[in-house]
Amino acid sequence: QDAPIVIGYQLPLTGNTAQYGQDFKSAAEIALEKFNASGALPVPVEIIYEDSRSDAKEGVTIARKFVDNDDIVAVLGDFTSTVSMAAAQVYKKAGVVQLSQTASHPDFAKISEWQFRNITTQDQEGAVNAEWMHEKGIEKVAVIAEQTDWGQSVVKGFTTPFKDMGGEVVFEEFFNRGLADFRSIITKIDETNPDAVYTGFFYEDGAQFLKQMEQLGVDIPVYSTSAAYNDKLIELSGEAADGLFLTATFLPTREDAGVQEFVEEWKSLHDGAAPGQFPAQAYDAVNIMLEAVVRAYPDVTRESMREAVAATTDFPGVTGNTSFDENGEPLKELTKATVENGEFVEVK
Amino acid sequence: MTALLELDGLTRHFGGLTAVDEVTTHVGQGELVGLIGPNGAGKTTLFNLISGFTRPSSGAVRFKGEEITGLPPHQVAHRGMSRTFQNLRVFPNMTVFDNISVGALGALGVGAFQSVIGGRKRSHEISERSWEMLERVGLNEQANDLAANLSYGKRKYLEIARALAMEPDLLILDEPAAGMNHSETAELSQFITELNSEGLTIMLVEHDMSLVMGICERVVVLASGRKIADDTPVEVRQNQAVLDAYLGGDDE
Amino acid sequence: MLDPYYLQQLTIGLSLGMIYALMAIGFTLIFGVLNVVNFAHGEIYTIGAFAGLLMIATFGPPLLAVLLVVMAVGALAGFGLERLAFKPFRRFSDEASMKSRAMREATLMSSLAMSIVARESLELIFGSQFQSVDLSYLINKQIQLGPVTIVNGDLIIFAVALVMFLGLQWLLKYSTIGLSIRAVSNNPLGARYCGINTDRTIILTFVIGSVMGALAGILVGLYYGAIYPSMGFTPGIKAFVAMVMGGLSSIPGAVISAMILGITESMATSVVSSVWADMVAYAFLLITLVFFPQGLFGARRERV
Amino acid sequence: MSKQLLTKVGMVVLLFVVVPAVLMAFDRGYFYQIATIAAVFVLLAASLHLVTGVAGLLHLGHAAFYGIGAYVAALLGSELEIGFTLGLPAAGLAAAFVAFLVALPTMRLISIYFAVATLAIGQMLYLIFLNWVSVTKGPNGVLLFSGIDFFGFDIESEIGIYYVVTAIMALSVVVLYRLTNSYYGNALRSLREDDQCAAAMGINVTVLKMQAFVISAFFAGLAGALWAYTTGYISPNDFNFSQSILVLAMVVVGGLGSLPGAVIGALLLILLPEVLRDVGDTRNIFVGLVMFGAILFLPKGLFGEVSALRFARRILGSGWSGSADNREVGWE
Amino acid sequence: MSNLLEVRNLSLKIGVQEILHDVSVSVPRGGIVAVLGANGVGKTSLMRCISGIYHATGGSILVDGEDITKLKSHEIAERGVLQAPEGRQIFSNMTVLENLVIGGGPLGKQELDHVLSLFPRLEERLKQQAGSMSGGEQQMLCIGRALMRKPKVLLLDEPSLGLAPKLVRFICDLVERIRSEGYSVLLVEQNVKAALRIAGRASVIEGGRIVIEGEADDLARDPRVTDAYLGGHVH
Ligand SMILES: Nc1ncnc2c1ncn2[C@@H]1O[C@H](COP(=O)(O)OP(=O)(O)OP(=O)(O)O)[C@@H](O)[C@H]1O
Ligand SMILES: Nc1ncnc2c1ncn2[C@@H]1O[C@H](COP(=O)(O)OP(=O)(O)OP(=O)(O)O)[C@@H](O)[C@H]1O
Ligand SMILES: CC(C)C[C@H](N)C(=O)O
Ligand SMILES: [Mg+2]
Ligand SMILES: [Mg+2]
Repeated sequence: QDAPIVIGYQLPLTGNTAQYGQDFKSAAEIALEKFNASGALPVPVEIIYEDSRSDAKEGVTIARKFVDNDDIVAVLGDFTSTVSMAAAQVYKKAGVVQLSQTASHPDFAKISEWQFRNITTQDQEGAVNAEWMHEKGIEKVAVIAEQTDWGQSVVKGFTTPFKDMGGEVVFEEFFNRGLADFRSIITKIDETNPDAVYTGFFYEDGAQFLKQMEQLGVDIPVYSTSAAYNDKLIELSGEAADGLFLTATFLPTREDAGVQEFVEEWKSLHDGAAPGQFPAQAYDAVNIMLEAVVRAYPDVTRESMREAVAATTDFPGVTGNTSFDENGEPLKELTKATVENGEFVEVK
Repeated sequence: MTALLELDGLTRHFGGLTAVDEVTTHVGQGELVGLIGPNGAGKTTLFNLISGFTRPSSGAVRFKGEEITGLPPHQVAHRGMSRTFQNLRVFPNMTVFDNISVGALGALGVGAFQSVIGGRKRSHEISERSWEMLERVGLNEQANDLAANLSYGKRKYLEIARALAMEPDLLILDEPAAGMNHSETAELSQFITELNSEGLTIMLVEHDMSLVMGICERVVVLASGRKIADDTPVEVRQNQAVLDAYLGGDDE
Repeated sequence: MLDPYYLQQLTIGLSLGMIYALMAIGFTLIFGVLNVVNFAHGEIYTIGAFAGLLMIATFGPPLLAVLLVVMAVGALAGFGLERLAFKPFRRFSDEASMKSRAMREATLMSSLAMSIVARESLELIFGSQFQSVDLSYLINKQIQLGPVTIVNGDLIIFAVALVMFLGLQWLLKYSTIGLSIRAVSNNPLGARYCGINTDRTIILTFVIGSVMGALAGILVGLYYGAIYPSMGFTPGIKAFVAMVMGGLSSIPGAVISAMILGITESMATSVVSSVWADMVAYAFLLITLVFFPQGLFGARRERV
Repeated sequence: MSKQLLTKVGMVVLLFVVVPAVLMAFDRGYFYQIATIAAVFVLLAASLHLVTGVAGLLHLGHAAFYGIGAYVAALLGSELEIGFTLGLPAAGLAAAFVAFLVALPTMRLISIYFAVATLAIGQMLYLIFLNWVSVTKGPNGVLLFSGIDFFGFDIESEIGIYYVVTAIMALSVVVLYRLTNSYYGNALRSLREDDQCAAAMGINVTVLKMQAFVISAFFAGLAGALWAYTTGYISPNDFNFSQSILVLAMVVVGGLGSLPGAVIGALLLILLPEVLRDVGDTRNIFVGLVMFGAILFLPKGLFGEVSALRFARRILGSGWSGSADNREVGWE
Repeated sequence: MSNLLEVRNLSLKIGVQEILHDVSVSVPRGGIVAVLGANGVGKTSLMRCISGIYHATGGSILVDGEDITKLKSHEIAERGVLQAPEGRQIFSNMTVLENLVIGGGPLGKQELDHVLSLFPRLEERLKQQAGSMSGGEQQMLCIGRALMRKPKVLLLDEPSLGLAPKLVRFICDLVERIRSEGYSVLLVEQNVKAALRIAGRASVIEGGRIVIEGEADDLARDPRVTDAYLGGHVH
């Protein structure tokens, strides 16, 4: 029996963002189990998970630890761009391929040839949303996003194409993630009388925002990104979520064998709840990595893994097809969705 | 005799209460002056006014001919005045020696820079002076004990030693003999006279008449914030106003 | 006549301030007694919210019953916290220790340690995400008051805060227990000489303060529909700031400061970007301290 | 005297010979990384020790000054290509300068009022790191591609970085040690004990507090620069309130008022989570418990000024049987 | 059972330091007993043991025949043993009135009037913050507070400290009056002359041990006492 091929996965398993990391781990386990059972390779693949707590200090330390472990041929993670980027310095120096399922910092993939990500860029999502609103005749938009690197790119990714189409951005602001009370901002947005609000938030902040919109009786259509795509958004905000528009790369309801297989497996592990955008993102990242392992086999080294990951084209994941451009950025297809009667439905 | 300290119409109100009321007096170079008066007469407040802990409502304080009214305590201290407190204030979690060294430091300058590079001469000077004071008050055996573990009386001496380490020109003592028995008080009287005979000007508040009447050259008496007498001990002892307000009947 | 926009922002600020005040009241009570920052108060608040959540999820009783259970849990948590994180440090009563900042900072750290343990445990058990609450329990039903919109939760929180505030004021000013609490806070050694059972007084203070903290937790949790393990962090900081701004041991001071903070935040949001709202609030705090170095209602420093 | 010298030599040998030798033997970048981060936090804790441990001022915003240093070093490096040799002192000075500015209105404050003022200052600086996007790049953080250039030498290797960071840390700690174990330290301690009384001794309380605050910020700034250069990427969250509390915890757990205590505290709180990594998701609970235990059993810290030894002697002396009557001073 | 307070063979160790050895003192009902000694000999420590602030490492303390050695300080206070301690320990940021009310515990108005009639200065200052009072005023407050509970045994640790001569005399009279009302007083005093005048019996402590013990009048004539504490001359 040959020794297993080992991949490192750094992710927040404790701390404030643990819910995301725990979901990633769960998705990765599903993917890995399926892969090892499929017999695609004569040797098993193993993933080592390390908890970074979304803390840069720990992130770099883990990176070193992974780099030191000669068995590890490639790395997945981290969750936040901040930690991913700090760790990236280590992987860059040591020459280990790093694929993050979520790091959305504009410079992340540019750090070196070793960095990849499979999350859509906001240039892509913003453009689709802008187009969508434009088609509906929306002219004045208020834009609001969390104050993170990702939020910054949400705003930029949307406003540039939207203005190019002749739209007007009447309000542009950021908020600190985890802000409990959006009422002041909502009142302020209402004051500018926009036709729609474009938002960059995760589902938790999203639920707060939508609930408080309703509470204040502010009735403006809300558009958002795939980051808000999670059943928990609806669970937390109830009827307030109805009428939310968003783009997504992953719809658990999509009639696709791969998607359904993942969704079923996930539901059986999570009391019947459907997976959101992020776990799907992680599921794909792991599968992309596994596919790369297959491609590189039997010569699985750090170098060959980088080539194999870079060679990913039209990988058919649950979040759509993924290819990497020369910078390690993914190119994806986006679907439009909305919330109707407490459910996400695709907009055709 | 030139006046080292001059108080001119010093007044302090607290709300409706006038704690110190138009007090004018002086302390000459090398003098040993006592300040007495009933409880709440304003003695401590007067000391606080002189040493900068309380701002006067009106009036002026002059020290060595210079007006120091309203200066903050550390600046007053720098000009050569040091004091002790009525309700004992030592640095409880520091050793006896370190307590005293703070006094020396205040006078010689704190010196962040010297403590890192060089500064040997200065630190030598500080430790010399601190040891000298320790020995003077006989605390050298307890030099390394925490001040908090000293008994009340020893802390009194520690406080005095710390004030002396500043090598002041004027020493202000607020009830130095409180909590001491007769023989200890006698010892203290001796110590204070000795200091005074070395040329140190001293002003003290005390309720122990054996001390005040025994060693002071002049006694100022306050009652309800006003100065009611300012004279030699012998005269003050016979002053009817003082007898009524303070001593009451025969004194022991 | 005020622009309805500003009126609405002011209302939001008031409601925000009320929420901070709700938490600050219990916090100030505990601080007042022990002169230590209780870093675990935020966790008491969280525990209260989670206790309520569990009640709702398993039994679905009327809101009042939920609140009563939460108060009981808060009392228990406060008792436990005192025994674990504070009591052990009271075995040192020699003068050096009593005056030593080290001792005070030791309890500051022991409460921090307890708060870490509590938060991490909650995270381990429930996960760090927002918990789903039965939406019918949320106290965010809209109420229109002329040009401004509020929710029923605002009224409930106002009522609870008012009752807590008046109750505590009465307790501290007129009851024997209140006098003992203040006496212990002022001079624990002196209190023992006066025959006050300091141990019991301290426990009682913790219990009362924690009941209030837990109650604040569930109310705010239901107000926002956001219950999660680190929910106590931000309100904890705000309560701390409000307490100090008010002058440490003054409960009216803390309440007024909490209101000021809330209003400053919402007003700032209407002028500058919301990311800077806290900046304005902190700047306001600093300015207050420059002019009132002992807080708005703080006791002056003792005379020398 | 000779014993002191021995300790000194011992420390140097430990830091620059033994630790690297051990690291070399394992040849693990991981250990270097931990050692380097530990060194940064030792410096950070030592700098806070000056203000909180010695001068007794509860400082709840120390991470912000650490952040200023990191930002200055990183921005100088990435934007102006000013390297480590100049960036390091610039980082320290910038932090000190900002500390000086904010100290002007706040140094009059005492006790918890001071603490809350520093909390506000820390939060304000954090908000600036996060939201002043045009200068700090806001949430995007700053990428610093250049390595350490130390007076013309380019230092790339792990061991090289370890040496540079440790050398700077050691030097700074020596300076801080001399500051606190001197008469200057006594002056600071007198502030902690009784500031009014210190004023009566001719000590300018406000200025002294300010000095301590500024000096401490200077070293925190150095630590920040070291952090920026060891990770190559910094972002606002590295300098938030939790980090301030972490550093404070280091100073207190190790023993308030003692520099070795602060050093040990920093090592403990950096190494412990790493050592406990195999425990799994519960590891932070253990960190909390260890912290609690350390405070409970050594209430004046591992190396507290008001010494742990005295405490130990007391326990042993009176036989800590746990019953109330055996405790000489009980609150029961 | 004539001794209201009885301290038997008390010893106290703090760390390695032996502060009290084998100290025995007894206060008869309606008697005044003085404890004398130089600074730092352990007088205050003895008082603290009686009030339950320190826990003795050996020996026992009885009040009215009941062993209180192991009781907590508030239980001791409930048994009528109250102290005006060294350092005063007043509640400095509460008002004078509040200080007295706390001292009164379950007792109320009547005692308050009694105490205020003893110290008119306090009556003038009922609303003043205790910490802002003068040293002597605080001392009055401290004694007044102890009296608020109608103590069976009153422990006074240097009550004359910081008081003007007129008031010292007043305190002496007060102590005698309290005794005449049937209370017992244990008095630590540096003003040896005054103490011996009012006390029935007295003990002298040196280095944590009782070295002389006897009738106050005898002690006042004992050269060991007069030399050491009265500056050699007898009154
Ligand atoms: N900060 C203050 N606020 C209010 N009243 C004050 C303050 N400081 C002093 N007083 C009052 O002023 C009067 C004078 O007090 P001071 O302490 O000067 O008296 P003293 O002569 O030193 O008395 P003693 O001999 O008892 O120490 C007292 O009645 C006191 O209550
Ligand atoms: N908590 C403590 N820790 C260590 N030593 C102590 C403690 N309490 C008292 N001592 C020591 O016990 C001895 C007796 O102190 P105590 O205060 O009882 O003396 P005293 O007779 O009351 O003196 P004074 O007349 O000065 O008040 C002193 O040497 C003191 O240093
Ligand atoms: C989409 C998000 C998961 C991106 C993440 N917020 C980040 O820091 O990059
Ligand atoms: Mg006085
Ligand atoms: Mg005594």
